[in-house]
Amino acid sequence: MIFYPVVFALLVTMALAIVRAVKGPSLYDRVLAVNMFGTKTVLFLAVASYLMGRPDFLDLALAYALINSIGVMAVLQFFQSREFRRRYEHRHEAE
Amino acid sequence: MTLVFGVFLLTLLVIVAVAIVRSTNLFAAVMLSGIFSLLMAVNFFLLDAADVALTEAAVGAGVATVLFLSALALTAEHEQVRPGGAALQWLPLVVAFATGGLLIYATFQNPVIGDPNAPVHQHVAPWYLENTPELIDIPNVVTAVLGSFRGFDTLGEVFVVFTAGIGVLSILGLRHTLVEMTSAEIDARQRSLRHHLIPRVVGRGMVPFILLFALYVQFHGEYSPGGGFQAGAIAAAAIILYSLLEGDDRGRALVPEWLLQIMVASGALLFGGVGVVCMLLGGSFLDYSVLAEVPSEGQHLGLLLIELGVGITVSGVLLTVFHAFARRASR
Amino acid sequence: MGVVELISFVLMTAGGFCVFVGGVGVLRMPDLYTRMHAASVTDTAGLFLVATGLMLHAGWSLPLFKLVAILVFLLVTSPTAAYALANAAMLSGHPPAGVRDETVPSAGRDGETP
Amino acid sequence: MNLDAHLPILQIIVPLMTAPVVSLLRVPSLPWAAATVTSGLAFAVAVTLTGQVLAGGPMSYALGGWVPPYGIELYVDHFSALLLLIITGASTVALAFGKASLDQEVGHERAPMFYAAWLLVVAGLCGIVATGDAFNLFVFLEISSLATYVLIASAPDRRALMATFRYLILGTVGATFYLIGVGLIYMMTGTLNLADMTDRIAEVGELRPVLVAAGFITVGLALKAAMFPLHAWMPNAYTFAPHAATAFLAACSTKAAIYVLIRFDLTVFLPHLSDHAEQVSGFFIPLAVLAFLIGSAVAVFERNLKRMLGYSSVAQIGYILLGLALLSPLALTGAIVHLFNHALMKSALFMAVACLAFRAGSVQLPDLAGCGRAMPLTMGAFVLAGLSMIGVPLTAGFVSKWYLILACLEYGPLGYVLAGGILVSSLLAVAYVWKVVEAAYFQPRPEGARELREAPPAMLAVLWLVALGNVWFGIDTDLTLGLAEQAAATLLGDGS
Amino acid sequence: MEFLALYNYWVFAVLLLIGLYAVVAKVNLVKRLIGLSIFQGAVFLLYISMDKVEGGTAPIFQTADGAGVFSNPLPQVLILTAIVVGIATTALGLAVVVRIREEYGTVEEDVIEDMDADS
Repeated sequence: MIFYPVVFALLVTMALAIVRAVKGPSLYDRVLAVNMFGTKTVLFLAVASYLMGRPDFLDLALAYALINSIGVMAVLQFFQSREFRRRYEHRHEAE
Repeated sequence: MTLVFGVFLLTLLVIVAVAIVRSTNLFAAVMLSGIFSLLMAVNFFLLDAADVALTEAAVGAGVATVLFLSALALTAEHEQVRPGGAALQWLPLVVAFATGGLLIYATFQNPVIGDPNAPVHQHVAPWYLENTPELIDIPNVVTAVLGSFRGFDTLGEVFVVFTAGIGVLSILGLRHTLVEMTSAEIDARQRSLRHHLIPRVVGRGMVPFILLFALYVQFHGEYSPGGGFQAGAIAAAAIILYSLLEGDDRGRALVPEWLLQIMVASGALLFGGVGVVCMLLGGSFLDYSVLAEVPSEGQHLGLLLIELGVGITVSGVLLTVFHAFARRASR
Repeated sequence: MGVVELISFVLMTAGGFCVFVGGVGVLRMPDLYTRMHAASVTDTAGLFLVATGLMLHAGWSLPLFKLVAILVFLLVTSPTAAYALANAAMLSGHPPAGVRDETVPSAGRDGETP
Repeated sequence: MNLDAHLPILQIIVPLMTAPVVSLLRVPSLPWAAATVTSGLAFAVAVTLTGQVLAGGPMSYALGGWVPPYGIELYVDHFSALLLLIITGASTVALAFGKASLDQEVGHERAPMFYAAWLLVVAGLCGIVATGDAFNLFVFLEISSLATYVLIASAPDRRALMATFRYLILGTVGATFYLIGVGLIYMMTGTLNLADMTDRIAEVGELRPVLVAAGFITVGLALKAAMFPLHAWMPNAYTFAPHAATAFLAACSTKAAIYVLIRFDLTVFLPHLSDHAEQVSGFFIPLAVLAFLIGSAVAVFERNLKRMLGYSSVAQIGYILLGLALLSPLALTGAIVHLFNHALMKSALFMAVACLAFRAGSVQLPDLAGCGRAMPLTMGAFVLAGLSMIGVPLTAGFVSKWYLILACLEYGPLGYVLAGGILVSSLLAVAYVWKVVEAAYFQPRPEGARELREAPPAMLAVLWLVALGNVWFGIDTDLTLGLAEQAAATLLGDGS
Repeated sequence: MEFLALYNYWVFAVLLLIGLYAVVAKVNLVKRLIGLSIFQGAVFLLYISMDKVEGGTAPIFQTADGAGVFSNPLPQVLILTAIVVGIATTALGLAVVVRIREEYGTVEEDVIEDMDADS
């Protein structure tokens, strides 16, 4: 089967990404790991739909490819609003 | 061989779940939940549940992460660590282990996974597979069962979503605690990610494609994985992306709140209305066969309309919920 | 196995290798920015190779267009996400390893709150 | 179209479909009016449906025209008809009663959402009772639960939020346990239709997944029904919900879960699972006794009037469970009648409390001292309903307790102990009702307390209607006992 | 392979255990909701595991007459509904948590209990 090497590589990489997500240490490392895990999922779904003989299920991979970016943007927004909150709280403490 | 992949991914799932529970940083827990959801979806896919995997994609990767992050931004990012608090608590542990142990005890008499002779595959399910081509005449049996054979469940599902929508609106939407901020701060919050030029340009370019894909999922759901719920979630995700990039105010200008409220109510009403029309035409509730001369065409029409209703309500509710949280943040 | 299949196999295996290298890089590199570098460079290459391999396998059919779409979207969004993340990390005062910056408060360097 | 045949589905979709419309109404008072009218309409449907069931036996309705077990079936028999009467009736009286009280607590801004959620609770509970499909039941369970959370969270007190959260967590755990149980049964039988499940479970009744499933379904529903010792969420949820909503929820939200518990245990599990009868008795009898003793005892020491009544509900649920656990027609009849009577007395009691809170602005006993003279009609209704709860002859409460005690005495030596337990618990009920009476009539109004006036006539009229209902159904028991006896016979398999 | 044939169900039980522990033992309200979603996810796995038929494929016909071996569509339909119910519950729960934080200034349950006991 021509797909096995790539599938194995993807699965191992997913595991590695999980290790990074669990270890951290910073929040950004975790976000990086999640994002990377997301792209690996897209690839895995694409390959798996051929592996399982149903290439019409590439829709799923496409859906993930489109939606994956939203998570990162939400994280960015979260960091930003946290920054504002911190400044705001800081200003209050100063008063 | 897919079985081995499945076992590997399921093991990862357990590891991630343990990591989520152990982490005291809630942001990390939410990120890991995102991974949990992706793993779950891959497992669903390997177990032949393409529709469910698509739903998990739209919900888990798109909407749930955004909701949890908005809530975290409004609450706290860390669990408070108490002296001795990190230790396992015995009573909950015993309860949990008793429950899990009981289930594992039960599994040894479960039918083996994939066994075609298991009772699940004998009684009702084969009837759906045999009769869908003739009665409903669409390739996606999941959509047929979801929309027609068990359409009443789906009606209930739409109303669950509707309840959550009005619930969040009632709990968060109306009473506000005012936080004093300088106008610069309010301005900065409103601007959102507008000053991040690259993400903004790329993200804005993505929005129409995501919407287009949502339409495809909505109207192609009878032939491929998808349907109203997935489409609604994906469409909502597109608007959420736009709101994240351009600021919540512009997002709300794009789809104003009065429109959202009408969407929330009208989708549910459309679904129920189709059922009532079926009754008026002499069938029983949700019996789409009476909608056209040929029963299977009636089924097609009915499915199209109810899926539309589902899609409208779901996207309306998800956006309402998102705005309710986001507006809290910008006050 | 035909020639096209063979090429497809080689491309996908090479893609798998790239992806794997990226994974190892993310795990082994010393700090956030090098990890990010490892991830995004190999990701893009791996993605390109795997997708091309699949396209060859797919031949001239509808899935081909879906694969192209997947490839294009990921090629656009993945570096954007990496850029945005690096930008956010840098702006919030998360220093690269080995760079001494006295303006960054030391409390922010360790642990979960950069 | 023939409306009569469509009655089971109308029962659900009338409130369900009105809810989205109500959520859009922005004119003050209009949401309330629409909800009340709809609820009244649902009650009318329930009455007609009960008439049909009494005349023509159980009704079945195939949704989408698909024959069960392939499609979803609605199934209404005597037992479910009684429950439908309770649910729609309690909702209608609580709505008709509660306008002023709810305006005060919920406000006009939230009113459209609040009343839409109220209708969704009604529709969800009716769906639970009317459906004949195990998974469809879960969907309606979730509709009613989510809508109930919205109702409770609408109260002005911040503690309502914590009560909502606890209820949300425990309610979801309960519903998920139920879902696990249904999944395991589905795995072994391949069907979700309750009647079909009953037939097919016989073959696999010895297997572990089914036995474990029975356990999960029972625990999950017990959690939803606030059965002792899983009642932790309930007193606070009742205490902090808007007063009129409490009158509605206390009357019927736990009842639906008990209904499902009885239905599953008696019709699906009991005939086919080995040792199930012993398990039910051995498991439920001690819990039921503990429930009514501890529930009543805690109520005696409670100073918050609503929480006192909440603990009293824990005790009353104990009585109902005892009726289930004894597994005799007499006991089951008692339990089912008590479902109805308890709804009657609790909704009267909580409405009286709502009147007191409306004027006094508090439900703490010390704040209510001396209110008996200022609000004689309200307190009169409270005392009447309280007597019914104690079980004084000529009130509704007496009928069901009488049946339960008869069934206990029939049960054998242990039965005397159980009957004694019921009497002790009733004496405790005398104690806590007396505590309220004493505070209201024999204590002076504290210095500087708010001036009290009698509640508005609209509230009093409905309150007295229900309070007199307690007397009516204590004397004329044809309807309640008739339905209950039929239901008990069908459930225990003697009627068919 | 005999060992692996029930692996999905064991994972289901273990996930359920982990989720239930988080729901019952944690005092942080957001964490409890996360635990709740793991708990519900476990149930999804139970249902989806039982739909698999060896050698079958997803129940979407590739030919007009529906020939071929297909997995069971019914659990998938049920779980589609259950996922929706899950996200609805989570959204409502998060809304309540946000309001709790605004009223009490914290989302730790024991702290809130102390504050309620004082008032």
